[in-house]
Amino acid sequence: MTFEGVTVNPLIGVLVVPAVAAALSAVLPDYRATARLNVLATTLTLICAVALLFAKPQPRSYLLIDDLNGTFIVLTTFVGFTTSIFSASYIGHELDIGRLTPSSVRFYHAMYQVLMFAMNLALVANNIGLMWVAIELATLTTVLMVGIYRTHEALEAAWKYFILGSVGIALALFGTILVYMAARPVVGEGLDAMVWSVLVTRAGAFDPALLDVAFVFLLLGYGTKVGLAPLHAWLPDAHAEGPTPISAVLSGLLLNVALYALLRFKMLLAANAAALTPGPLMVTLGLLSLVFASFMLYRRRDIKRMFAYSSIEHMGIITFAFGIGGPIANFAGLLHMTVHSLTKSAIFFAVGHVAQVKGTQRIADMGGLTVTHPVLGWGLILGVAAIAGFPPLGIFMSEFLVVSSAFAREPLLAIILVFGILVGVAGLFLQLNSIAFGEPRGPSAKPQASYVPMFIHLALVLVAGVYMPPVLVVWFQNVAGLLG
Amino acid sequence: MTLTIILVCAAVLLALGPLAVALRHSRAVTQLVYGASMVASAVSFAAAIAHLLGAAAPESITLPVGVPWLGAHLRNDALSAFFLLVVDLGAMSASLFALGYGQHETASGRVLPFYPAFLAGMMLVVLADDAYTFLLSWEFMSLMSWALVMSHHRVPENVRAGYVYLVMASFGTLTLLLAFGLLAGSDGLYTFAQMRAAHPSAALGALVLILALIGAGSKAGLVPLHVWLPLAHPAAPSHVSALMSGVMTKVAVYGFVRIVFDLAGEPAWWWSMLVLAFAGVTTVMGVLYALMQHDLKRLLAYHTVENIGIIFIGLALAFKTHGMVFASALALTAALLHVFNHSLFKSLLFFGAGAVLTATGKRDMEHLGGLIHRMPQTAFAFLIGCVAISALPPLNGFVSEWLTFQAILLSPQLPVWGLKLLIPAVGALLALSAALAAACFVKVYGVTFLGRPRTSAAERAKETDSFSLAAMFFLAALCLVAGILPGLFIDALAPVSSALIGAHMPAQTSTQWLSIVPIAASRSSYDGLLVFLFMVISGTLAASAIHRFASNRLRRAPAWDCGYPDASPTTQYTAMSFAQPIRRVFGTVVFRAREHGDMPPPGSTRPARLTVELHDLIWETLYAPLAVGIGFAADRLNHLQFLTIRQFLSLVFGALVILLLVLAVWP
Amino acid sequence: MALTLDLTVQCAQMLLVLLLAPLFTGFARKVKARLLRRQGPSPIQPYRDLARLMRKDVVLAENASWLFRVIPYLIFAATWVAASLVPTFRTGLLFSWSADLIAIIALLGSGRFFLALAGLDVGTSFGGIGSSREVMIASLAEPAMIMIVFTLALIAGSTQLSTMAEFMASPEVGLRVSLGLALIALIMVAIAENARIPVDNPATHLELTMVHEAMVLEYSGRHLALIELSASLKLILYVSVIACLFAPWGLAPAGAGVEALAIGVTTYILKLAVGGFLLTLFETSIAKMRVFRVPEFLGVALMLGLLATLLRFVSGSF
Amino acid sequence: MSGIDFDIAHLLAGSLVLVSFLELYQDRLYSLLNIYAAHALVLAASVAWQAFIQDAPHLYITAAIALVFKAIVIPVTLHRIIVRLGIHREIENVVGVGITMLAGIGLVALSMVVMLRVTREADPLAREDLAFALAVVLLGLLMMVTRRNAVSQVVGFMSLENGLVLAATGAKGMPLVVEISVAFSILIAFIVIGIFLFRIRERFDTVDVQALDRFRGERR
Repeated sequence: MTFEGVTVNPLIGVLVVPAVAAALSAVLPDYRATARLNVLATTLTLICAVALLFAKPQPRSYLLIDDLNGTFIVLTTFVGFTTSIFSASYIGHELDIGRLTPSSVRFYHAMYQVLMFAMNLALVANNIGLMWVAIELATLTTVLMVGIYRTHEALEAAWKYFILGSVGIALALFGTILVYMAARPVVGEGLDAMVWSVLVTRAGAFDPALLDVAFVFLLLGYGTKVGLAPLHAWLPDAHAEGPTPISAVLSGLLLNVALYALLRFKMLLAANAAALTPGPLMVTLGLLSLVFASFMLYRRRDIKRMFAYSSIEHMGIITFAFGIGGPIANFAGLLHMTVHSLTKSAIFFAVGHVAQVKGTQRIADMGGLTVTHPVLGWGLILGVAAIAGFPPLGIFMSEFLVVSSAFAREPLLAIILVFGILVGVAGLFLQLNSIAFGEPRGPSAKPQASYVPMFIHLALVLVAGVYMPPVLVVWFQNVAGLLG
Repeated sequence: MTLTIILVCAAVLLALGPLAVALRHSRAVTQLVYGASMVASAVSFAAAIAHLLGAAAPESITLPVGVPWLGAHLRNDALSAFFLLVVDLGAMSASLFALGYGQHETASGRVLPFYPAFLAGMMLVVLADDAYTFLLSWEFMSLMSWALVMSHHRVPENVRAGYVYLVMASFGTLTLLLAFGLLAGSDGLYTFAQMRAAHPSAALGALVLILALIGAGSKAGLVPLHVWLPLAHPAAPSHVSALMSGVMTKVAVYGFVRIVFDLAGEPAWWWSMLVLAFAGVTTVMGVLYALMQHDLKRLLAYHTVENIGIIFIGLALAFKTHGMVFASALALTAALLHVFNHSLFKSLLFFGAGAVLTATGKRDMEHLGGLIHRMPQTAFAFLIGCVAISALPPLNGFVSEWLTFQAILLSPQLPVWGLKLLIPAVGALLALSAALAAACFVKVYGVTFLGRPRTSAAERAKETDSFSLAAMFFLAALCLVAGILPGLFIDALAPVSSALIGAHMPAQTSTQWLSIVPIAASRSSYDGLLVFLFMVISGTLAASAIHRFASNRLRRAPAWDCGYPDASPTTQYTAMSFAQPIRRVFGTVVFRAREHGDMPPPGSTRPARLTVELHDLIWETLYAPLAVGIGFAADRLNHLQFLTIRQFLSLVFGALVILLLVLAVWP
Repeated sequence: MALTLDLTVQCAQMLLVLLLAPLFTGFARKVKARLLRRQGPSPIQPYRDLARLMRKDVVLAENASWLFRVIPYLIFAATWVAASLVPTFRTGLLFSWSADLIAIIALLGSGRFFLALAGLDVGTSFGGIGSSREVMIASLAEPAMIMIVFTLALIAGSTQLSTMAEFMASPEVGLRVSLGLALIALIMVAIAENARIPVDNPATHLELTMVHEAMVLEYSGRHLALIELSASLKLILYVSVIACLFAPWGLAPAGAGVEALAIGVTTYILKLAVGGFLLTLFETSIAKMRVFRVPEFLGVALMLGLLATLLRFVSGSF
Repeated sequence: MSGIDFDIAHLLAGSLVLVSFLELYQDRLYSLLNIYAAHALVLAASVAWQAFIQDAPHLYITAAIALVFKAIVIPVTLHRIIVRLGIHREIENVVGVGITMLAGIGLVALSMVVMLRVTREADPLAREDLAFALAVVLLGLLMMVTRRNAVSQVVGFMSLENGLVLAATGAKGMPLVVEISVAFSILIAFIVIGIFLFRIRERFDTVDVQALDRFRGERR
C-alpha cells in the first residue's frame, strides 16, 4: 500500500500505529488531545486492516494473514474505532462528574491503544508463543483499565481478574509448551516448531496423546479468557466495575480473540486424525456456560453485570457450535462470533448512555426508558432483541443454523441448547421490561455521548441478518471446512 | 405474476414502518399509514383471489437475501393463496377500522411503526417456501405483535401479558426450528421442495407432527399452550387484537397444515387421534373459560381458543390414512371454511369491542349495558357477529360447523378402533361447545348492549365514527353472504384440498338452488339461501298480516318489577350472575369454583357479600410450578456470583483435575 | 304437474302445522284438566286467546329496544320454517332437502337465542333469571339432541328427515337397542325444550320456578300471541318428529295419490292425539324438579344419546 | 544424553517437586517465603543444568533471572511488605494440612499417569521433565486454592510459574523461553507492586482475601 510514496506494509501498519499512539498518548499532556489521538489512531489502524484484506501478504515466521484472521482483524479494528468514538464523549462526561482524573484519562487512552496493539498482534501472530504473549499483554492492560475507577469494587474486580487471568495464562503457556513438545520430533527444534502455519501442515504426524493433554490445558487456559462457565468468575465483575467502553471492547473483542486462539489449536487437532476429537469437551463447556449464564440473568441487579452474563451465554453457544462441528455449524459459529461482538458492543454503548443518563447501574433504580429517552430506549430494545436472536437481525440466522444442524445430529444436546436459549431469552426480557417499559423511575439527565456508533453497529447486524456479502461467505465457508 | 404483486405489497408495508417513525409528528400520519396499509392489503387480496379462483399454477421466486447459499424461496400455491386471502381480508378490514379507531389511540407513536410490519410478516409467513424464510417471518410476526401488545406499557398487566406472550412465542418458534431441523437433516436441505423430496420416515414424521403440534399449536392457542392468548390479545389495541385473534391464529393453522400435511409425509394411523384429543379438549375448555369472564376482549380471546379447537377437529379428521379420500377432503374443506368464517366474525366482534371501548372507555361488561340505544349501528353489527359465532343458521358459523358434523358422521367406516370411540365423544364435545358458545354470546350481547346502563360511562356512550362502522358492516355483510351462498366458498377451496389430499368435495354450484351437498344429495344437504328466504318471507308475511288485520297500536309503560319501589340498574343480571347456573354445572369440576356468601347478622344494615373463587387449573398446575422452578434454580445459582476468589480458583482447579482424569481414563 | 302437486302439499303441510298447533295445546290442557278431575277449558280456547291477544294493543317497557319488538317475528319465522320441514303426513316434501335435522335443531337454537336476548333486553332481573336458566338447559339439551341425530343418521345413513322416515318405515330397520335409547333421550329433550312439567311449569307465574315464562314476562298483545303460537308450534314440531321417526306407519310415500294423503293426515292426527294424551299423563304423574336438578335430568339424556351413538359406532348390529 | 546427565536432571526436577510439597506444609508466612526462595534456587540449578546439557547459552540467562530475581529479590521485598503489613504472625490455612498433603500426592500421581501415558517414543528426559513440571504446576494451584492469605496465594502462583519455567527449559530448543520467563517476571513484579501499589493494606486493613471479598459488587 503506497502512501505518499512510502510503501507501508499494512501488516506492519496494523501493529505499529497503535504502539506509536500508545507512546504518544502517554506523553501528551492534554486529555482531550489524547482522546482525539485515540480516535485518529483507531481510524488509521482500521484503514490498514481493510487494506490488509486486499493485499494478502505471504505468511512469515512471526506474522500470518489467512481467511480466518482476515475478517477478525477488520472486525476488531472496526469495533475499536467505533468504541473510541463512543469513549471520547463518554470519558469526557466521566471526567466532568469527577469519577476520573485527567492523568488517569491519559493513562486510559494509552492503555486503550496498548490493548489494540496486543489484540492485533494476537490475531496476526503466526508463532503460538507470540500469540500467548500478546494475549497476556491484553489481559494485563484490561486489568489496569478495570481498576481505573479506584473504588473498592473496581479494585476487587481488578484483583480477581488479575489472579484468575494469570492462572489461565499459566495453563495456556503449559499447553503451548506441550504443543511445542509434540511438534519437536516431527518438525525439528527451534523456531519452526512454534510456527502455526508449519504446525498445521505437519499436525497429522504429532503424537496424539500429547496433543490431547495440550488441548485440555489450552482449552482451560484460553477458556478462562473466553469466559466459559466454570472459569467465568472474573468476567461479570470486570464488566460491571470497569468503564463502559472497556466493557464493550472486553465483551466484543477480547472474548473473540481468545476464542480465535482456541480455534487455531482446534485446527491443529482437526488435522490429526488420531487425536481425541475436541468436540465433546467444547460441547460440554459450551452447554454448561449457556445454561448457567441463562439462569444467572434472573437475579441480576446491575445492568452491565447482566449483559456480561449474556456474553457468557453467547460464548457458550459459539463454543457449542464449534464443538458440534460440520460445515454448517462452524459457519454459524463464525457468523455468531462476528454478529455477537457487533451487537454486544452496541448494547454496551446503549448501557453506557443509560448509566450516564440515569446516574446508576442498578436496574431497580431505572425504568420507563422508552418514555424518557425514546431513541435510546428503542435502541436498547433493538439491541436486546438482536442478542435474544429475533429476526431479521444476524444472531437469528446463526442460531437457526446451529440448532437445526445440531438437532439432526445429536437431538438431546440440541434440546438442552434450546432450553438454555429459551431460559436466556425469558431472563433477558424480564429485566428489559423493568428497564425500558412502565412508569419512568430515577433521574433522567440529557445524554451527552452520540448514539451514532450504537446505530451503526445495529445497522450492520441487520445487514448481516438479511444479506451476507458473498466474499465474507466464501471466507467463512472455507474456514468452516478447515475447522473440521 | 401475482406473486410479484404480492411481494411488492409486502415491501410497501415494510416500508411504511420507518415512514411512520419519520413522520411521527405530522397530524395525518395515522390516516396515511392505515390508508396505505389498507390499499396494499387490498391489492394483495385481489392478487390472491385471482390466483385462487383462476386455479393458476404455483409461482415461486428466489431472492438473494437470507441464508447465503440458499437464498429466500417464496412460493404461492393454492394453500398459500387461500391463507393469504384470509390474511389480507383481515388486514384490509382492520386497517379500515383503524382509520376511525386510530384517532383515539393514545400511544399511536408505538402502534403505527409496527402495525404495517406485522401485516407484512404475516403475508411472508404464508408465502415462505424454505425453513429459514418461514421461521424468519414467523418470528418477525411475533416480535411485531409483541411490540404492539406492549404499546400500552404503562399498565403493568400489559407488560406481564407481553412478557408471557414473547416467551411462549420463542418457545413455539424454537420447537418449530427443531421440527425443521429434523426435516432438513444434517446436511441442511432447508427448502420445502427438498424436504418433500426427502420423504421423511414414519418415525421422523411422527416426531415432526408432535413438534409442529406444540410449535404451531402454541401460536394458534391449543389448550395447554393457550395461556398467553387471553393475556396478550386484550392488551393490544382493538384493531390489532382483531388481527391477532382473527388472522394470526390462522397463520399458525397454516404453519401446522403446511408442515404436517405437506412436508411430514404419510400420516400414521394414530396421528388423527392425537390431534383430535387436543382439539376436543381445546374446544370445550376454551368456551368454559370464556363463560367465566366478564372482560369483553378476554372473553373474545378465549373464544378464539374454542374456534381453533373446532378447526383442529376438522384437520384431525382430514388425515388421509384411512383411504377414504372424500371424507378427508370434506373434513379439510370444513376446517378451512371455518378458518375463513372465524376470521370474519372474530374480527367483527373485536371491532365491536373496540368501538365499545372507545365509546365508554371500559372493557368490563359489568360496567356497561343499554348501549343498543346509544350505539344502534354498532349493536346491530355486533348482533350479527354474535349470531354468526354461535353457529346459528342462516349465517356462516353454522355452515362450517354443519360440515364438521357431516365429517364426523362419515367416520364409522374408519378401521381404527381408537377413532371409533374418540370421534363420537369429540362430536358430543363439539355440540356441547356450540351450545355453550350460544349461551356465552347471549350473555355478552345481553349484558353489554341490552338492559339499562350500569354506569355513567355507559350512559354517556356515543356512536363510533363512520370508518369503524364501515369495517363492521363490511364484515357483517360477508358473514351473511358466506352463510347464504356457502357453495361458492366451498368450490373456491377445491384446489386447496386437491393439492393437499388429492381429492376435493363434489362441485357445489351444479346442485339445484345453490344448496351444499357434502357427499351425496341423498345423504344430507343444506341450503342457506332457501332457509334465509323462508325466514324472511314468513316473518314479513306474519308482520304484515298482523299489522293489517290485527292491531298495530303500541304504548310505553314502566316494566313490571313485582312492586319494588326503585329498580336500580344494579338489580339487572350481570355477566357473573348470568353464568352462575352453567358455572354450577361445569365450573365446580373444571375451575374448582366455590361461592362464599357472607350474610350480615340480623339487624345490621351491612350489605351481604357473595364472592366467587375460580382457579385457572392449567396455569396453576403447569406454568406456576415452572416459573417457581426457574426462580428456585436462579436463586441457587445466584450464590455462585458471591464466592470468594479462592472458591473461584477451586472451580478452575476442579475443572482442570476433572479433565485430566477424563484424559487419564479415556482409552 | 308434479311440481304443482308437491308445492300444494308443501303449503298444505305448512298450513296444517300452523292450524293444528293451538288445537294440540288446547287438547293437552283439556286432557290434563280431566285427569285432575276438573272441567278445564275447551280445546279451542287457545284460538280465542290468540284472537284476543291479537286485538289488544302492545304495552312496551320504557327500556325495550327495537330488537324487543322484532324478536317475536324472528322466533315465529324460525319455528314455522322448522316445523314446515318435518314430514307429518307425507315424506319427500318439496323443500325437505333444503335443511336436514341438524339444521332444524339449529333453527330452533336461533329461536331460543333471540328469546333469551329478549329476556335480557328489558333490564329487570326476571328476564335475566329466565334467560340464564334457559341457556343452561339448552347447553345440555342441544348436545343430547345432536347425539340422537348422530344415532339416527348412522342407522338411516342420512341426516335428511324424509329419508330417515322412509328408512324407519322400511322393514330392514329392525329392533335396535340404540334406537330405544335414542327414543327415551329424545322424549326427555323434548320435555326440557318445550318447558314441560319436570323441567319447567308452563302454567306457573312463580318467579323462582319459571324459565320460559320469565323471558316472555314483558311481552303483551300481538307479540305475546306470536310467542305463544311459536311455543305451541315448537311443541307440535317435537311431537311430529317423534311420530315420523319412531311411529312412521301411515306416512304417505313421495308421489302418493290423494287417498294415501288422506290416510296420512288421519294417522297423523291420531298420532297427535295419542302423543298429547301420553304427554299429559306423564306430566300429571310427576312433580316439577328444582332448577339445579335439571342438569342431572338432562345429563341422563346426554349420556343415553352418547351411549346410543357409541353402540352404533362400535358395530352395525346394535 | 548419557545416563549421568539424565540422572542429575531427574534429581533436580524431583527435588523441585519435593520443595513444592514442603511449601504446602508451611503455615507461617516467614517459613513459606524461605521455602519459596529454596524453590527458586532449585529451579535455577535445574535450568542451569539443562543449559549445560543442551549447551544452549540463552538458558543461562533464564537461570540467572531465576536465581537473582526469584530467589533473592522477590522474597526479600515480600518479607519487608509482610513486616509493614504486620501480618507475619498470622497462621492461616483453609483446609487441614493432612488433607492438603493427600490431595498433593493424588495430584502428583495424576500428572504421572497423564504424562507417562503420553510420550512413549519421545526421549525419556523430556517425558520426565514434563511430568514433574505438571506436578509442580498442580501443586502450585493447590496451594493457591487452600490459602486464605493474599501473599501466600501469590507465593502459590509463583511456585506454579516456576513449574512452567521448568517445563519450558525441559523442552529442548524451545525458542522464546527467555522472553517468556521475562514476561512472567514482569507479571510477578506487577503482583508485588499490585499488593503494594493498590495499598491493599490501607484500603482493607488486612491482606486477608476474606476481607477483600466483602466488597464484592452487587452485595447480596
